[in-house]
Amino acid sequence: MEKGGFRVDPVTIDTTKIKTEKKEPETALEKLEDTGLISTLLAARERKGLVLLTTIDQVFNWARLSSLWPVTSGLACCAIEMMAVAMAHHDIARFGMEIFRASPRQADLMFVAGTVTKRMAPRVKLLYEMMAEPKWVISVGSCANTGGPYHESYCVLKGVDNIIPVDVYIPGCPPRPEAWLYGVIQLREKIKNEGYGAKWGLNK
Amino acid sequence: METEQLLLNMGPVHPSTHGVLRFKLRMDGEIIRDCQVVMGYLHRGTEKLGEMKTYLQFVPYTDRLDYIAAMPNNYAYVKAVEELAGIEVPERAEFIRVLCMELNRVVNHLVFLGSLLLDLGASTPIMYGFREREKALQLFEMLCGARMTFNYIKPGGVREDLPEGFIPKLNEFMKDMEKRVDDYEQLINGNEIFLLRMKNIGVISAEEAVNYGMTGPSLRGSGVKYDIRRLEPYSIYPDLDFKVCSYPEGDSYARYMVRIDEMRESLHILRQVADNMPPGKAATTQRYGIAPETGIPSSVMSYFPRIFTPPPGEVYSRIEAPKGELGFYVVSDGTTKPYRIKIRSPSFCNLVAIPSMIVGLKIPDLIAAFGTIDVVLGDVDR
Amino acid sequence: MWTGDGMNAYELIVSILYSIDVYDLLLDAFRSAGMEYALRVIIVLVELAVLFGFVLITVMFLTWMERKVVAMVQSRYGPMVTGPRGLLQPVMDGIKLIGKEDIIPAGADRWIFTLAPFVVFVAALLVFIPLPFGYSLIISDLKVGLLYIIAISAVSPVAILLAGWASNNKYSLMGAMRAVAQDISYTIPLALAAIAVVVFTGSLSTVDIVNAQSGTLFGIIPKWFIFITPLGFILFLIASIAEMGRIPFDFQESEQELVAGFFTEYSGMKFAMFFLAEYAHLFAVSGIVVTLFFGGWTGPVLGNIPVQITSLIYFLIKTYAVIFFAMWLRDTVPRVRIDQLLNLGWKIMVPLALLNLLFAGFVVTAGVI
Amino acid sequence: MNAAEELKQSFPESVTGVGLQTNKPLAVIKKEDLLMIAGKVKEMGFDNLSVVTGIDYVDHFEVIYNFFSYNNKQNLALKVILERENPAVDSLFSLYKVADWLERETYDLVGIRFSGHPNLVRILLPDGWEGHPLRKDYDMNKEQWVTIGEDGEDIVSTDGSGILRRK
Repeated sequence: MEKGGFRVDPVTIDTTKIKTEKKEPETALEKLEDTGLISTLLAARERKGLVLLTTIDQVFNWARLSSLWPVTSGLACCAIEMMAVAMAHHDIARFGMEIFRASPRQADLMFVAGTVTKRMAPRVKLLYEMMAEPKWVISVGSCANTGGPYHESYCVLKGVDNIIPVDVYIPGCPPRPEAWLYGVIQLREKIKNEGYGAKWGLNK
Repeated sequence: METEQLLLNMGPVHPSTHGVLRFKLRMDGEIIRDCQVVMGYLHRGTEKLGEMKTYLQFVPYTDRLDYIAAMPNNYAYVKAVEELAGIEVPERAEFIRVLCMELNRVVNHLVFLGSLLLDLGASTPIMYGFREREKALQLFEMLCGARMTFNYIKPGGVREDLPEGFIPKLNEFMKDMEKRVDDYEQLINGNEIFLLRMKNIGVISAEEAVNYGMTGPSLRGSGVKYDIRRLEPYSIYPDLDFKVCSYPEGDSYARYMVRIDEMRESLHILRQVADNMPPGKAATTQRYGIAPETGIPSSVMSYFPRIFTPPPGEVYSRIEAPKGELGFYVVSDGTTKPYRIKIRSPSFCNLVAIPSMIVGLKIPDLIAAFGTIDVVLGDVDR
Repeated sequence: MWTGDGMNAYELIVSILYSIDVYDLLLDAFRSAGMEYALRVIIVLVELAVLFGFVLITVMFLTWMERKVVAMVQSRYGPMVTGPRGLLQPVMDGIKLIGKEDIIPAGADRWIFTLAPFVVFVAALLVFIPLPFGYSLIISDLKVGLLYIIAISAVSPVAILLAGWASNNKYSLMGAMRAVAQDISYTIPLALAAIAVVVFTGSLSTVDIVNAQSGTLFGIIPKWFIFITPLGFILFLIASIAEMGRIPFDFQESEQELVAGFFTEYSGMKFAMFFLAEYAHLFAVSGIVVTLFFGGWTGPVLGNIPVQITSLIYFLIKTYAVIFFAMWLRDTVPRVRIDQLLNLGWKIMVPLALLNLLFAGFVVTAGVI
Repeated sequence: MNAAEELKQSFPESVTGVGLQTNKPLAVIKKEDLLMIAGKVKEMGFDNLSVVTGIDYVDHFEVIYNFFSYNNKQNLALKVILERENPAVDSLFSLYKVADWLERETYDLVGIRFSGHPNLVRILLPDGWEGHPLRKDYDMNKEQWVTIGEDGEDIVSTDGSGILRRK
């Protein structure tokens, strides 16, 4: 099968094998396993740290990922989409994120939404430094990621990661609200695997 | 009693400066004694980039000037280029362009309405405004696949013809929207607190407003019946029936009311355009300029060369964007790239008047007056 | 309908212990150890722990409720992902705030900066002491209960001023100044409107005020003070919303003007304290509105359910109705300007409150009620 | 007769040329007489100054003014030709207040000085930025970095170590 220069191998898929059987838990042990508690504890043990500390980690991580309060700092076009994400149609409040704090001290998350110009860059950095730990940064849109369409400009920073660390990049110009939500979900996944223990080198 | 004046920096990161504007305020307690506007935190060098791109490549950059209402930006630039190169545009394309622009005017005023009320402390109207905006954006998505930065209007026409089922959806939107505008008026205009905050705040007289170079709804709020769509008609506006809304008071409330009325007028225009949409091509089929042999296969823009060279010359062309007079000054030297592009943005010129409007008032008044000027920072800093 | 003296919560606990034959045993045990006072202390501590737990849970619920009510008004869902219908959201917010870095900005006055949130929080808690949650569900029936409430409410602006001044931030300072100006101009109409009620009851005790509202007026409508002095109620409601610092009167934090007002510089747990205090205050003030004007915990007797429980339920229903009104108001109206608010307070509300007082005096001397 | 020709009749010596800016009347005038002619233009009813901009033609500069009259619905463009070295022209601030920012912007990006302007400082770029970007000889490869100094003012330097993460 030659098509457009690529050779596509015919693959036969046995559909009968795909079906996996989900057994109803019967015994008490199976029921316990079904809740996922055991696997969680085992995973915690595998991290070779204190079980207690990792459990606290998990509680804190859960709390943190559930209440990410963004700081109100729109820079350019993407900020309008940030508003759209917060509005009724896409409703970021479902993730508990509708509390946009105007003061960076009380925020956990910064959306770098828009073009970071050379003149704005030290302000963005200052804003990031003013936020209280733990804090995360999502870089939104081509401009914040790499400079985007303004890459050749004389006064645009070529990527916000030149000045502050970034956790998640969302591409797009500007990204659709669905892409924002996907980015937020990626950040939540990322926070799940963080922790005090990990940070202090206790359960590495 | 001896008091000390407080120097307050509002911005560049502040909830109600609509982006990255900065006010340097000298405060006497709560009263503003002196106001200095500092901008440029979003200066992206668009004009310089215009000199480095071809005529067609610059169209997406215009989207990112006034990103709330990008269609008029597209059109203003394209109009300048068309005037420069003498390009004829089919009638259907002009209808589609006007349709897009008026729809975008509605969207712009919805965002204005929401963010103004949010600045005043009411958090709900913005939700309602964005609810309707989302419906309009779905229409734009049908047209060109983008929500905010369209890149839809191109020299010689529009990129794609109207998709199937667009007009019925538009009619549905308009039917819904006409009721909503009444709703907003009921919800907001009768509110005593809103009136207290808006009336007699940020007053500017007609002569001053003209002298400060204010244009668009902000100027019409001062009683000057000035609308480029009527004074210097372009596209199909001469054939359309609409009235120029203006209020004589010159305060924040008048500027707000002008926009509410304009939403109705835009819907009225939309209805006329949708009903009388002529058949035909949505883009010109003639070839313009001298297209150099580049070897680039033309796929989407088959009717129009990707690279073309308008004759040397200069042009200033203005349109009535939702925020005021948007003009492009384009100089061609006969090559494939513009020699110079100057953007006369409405937000920039409207903002000049702000310090004179708010000296002697308080911070909440600054926010109310600034909100009614309806500024987008991408447009101010370019 | 109940009249006459109820017990306070201490006596209620004692009587419950007594009715299950435990109190005598305990008393004997402590007496033989020579520590009779220790039992009293333990009971008081239990009482306070219950109150604190109640306030904490209420506050958490209120934050959730606020977000849900906002969402409802704005035609969206609100928190949904964390817990069923987002019920765990406030718990998560709390845990997260505990784990946040606690920043003391450079140039801030360390001690005052740290002290202020505690003062605000404690003041918000103290208001609950003479608040009658139900029949005999009151920590202490102070003879000057109403005066005590008004006095304690006046403490929090002082703490706000401390917070604003110590932050070394211009926005904080302006927020604090606004809070003080606002409070001074609003405590007066608040107190005057409350005094009109006192004129009717002849007592500052909250229990007496509630008892005075039992019974009916003309045999149909309940004898609540809202029906007797509607003007007083409106004044008190406006003044108490100003006192709570909620939209349309939230100048102390007004986000669009002063970023976050007096707590701009606060982070982590200290910020959480302000947050808690704000909602505790919301509940307390709503409770006071109910006590003064909606007949407190009074309501029809239901069969043989203990009156303590029904009265608590009535009180909570009424209080949540007032809270819902405050939240609804917050989502509906814009913010007024600070000088307009002060004008309203001094030039309109104080004269009206005095007029209302005159009316109350007239009614009482004429013996209408 | 369009407005530019009218102007030519009144000031035959100051107006050196009359033409068209595609579809708008254009008058080329001597730079010394700008203020006088602008005064006349304002008297003629042109109450809106739309654009002030400068163009770098490598060997000389041109400054363009676009006027519009609300009452007569007329357009008029003025053009002033300046020499390449130290281009300077009179400010129109006394006539049109909008010229304040428009001229500041032209000064900032093109580098044309407006004498008589009350506050001729950079507006879009920070103070201390080297070069005027819309000139054709502006060096696009030169990186300039901004840091914050006292009181939130900008400090421009070519050394990015104060702000960049990776050196």
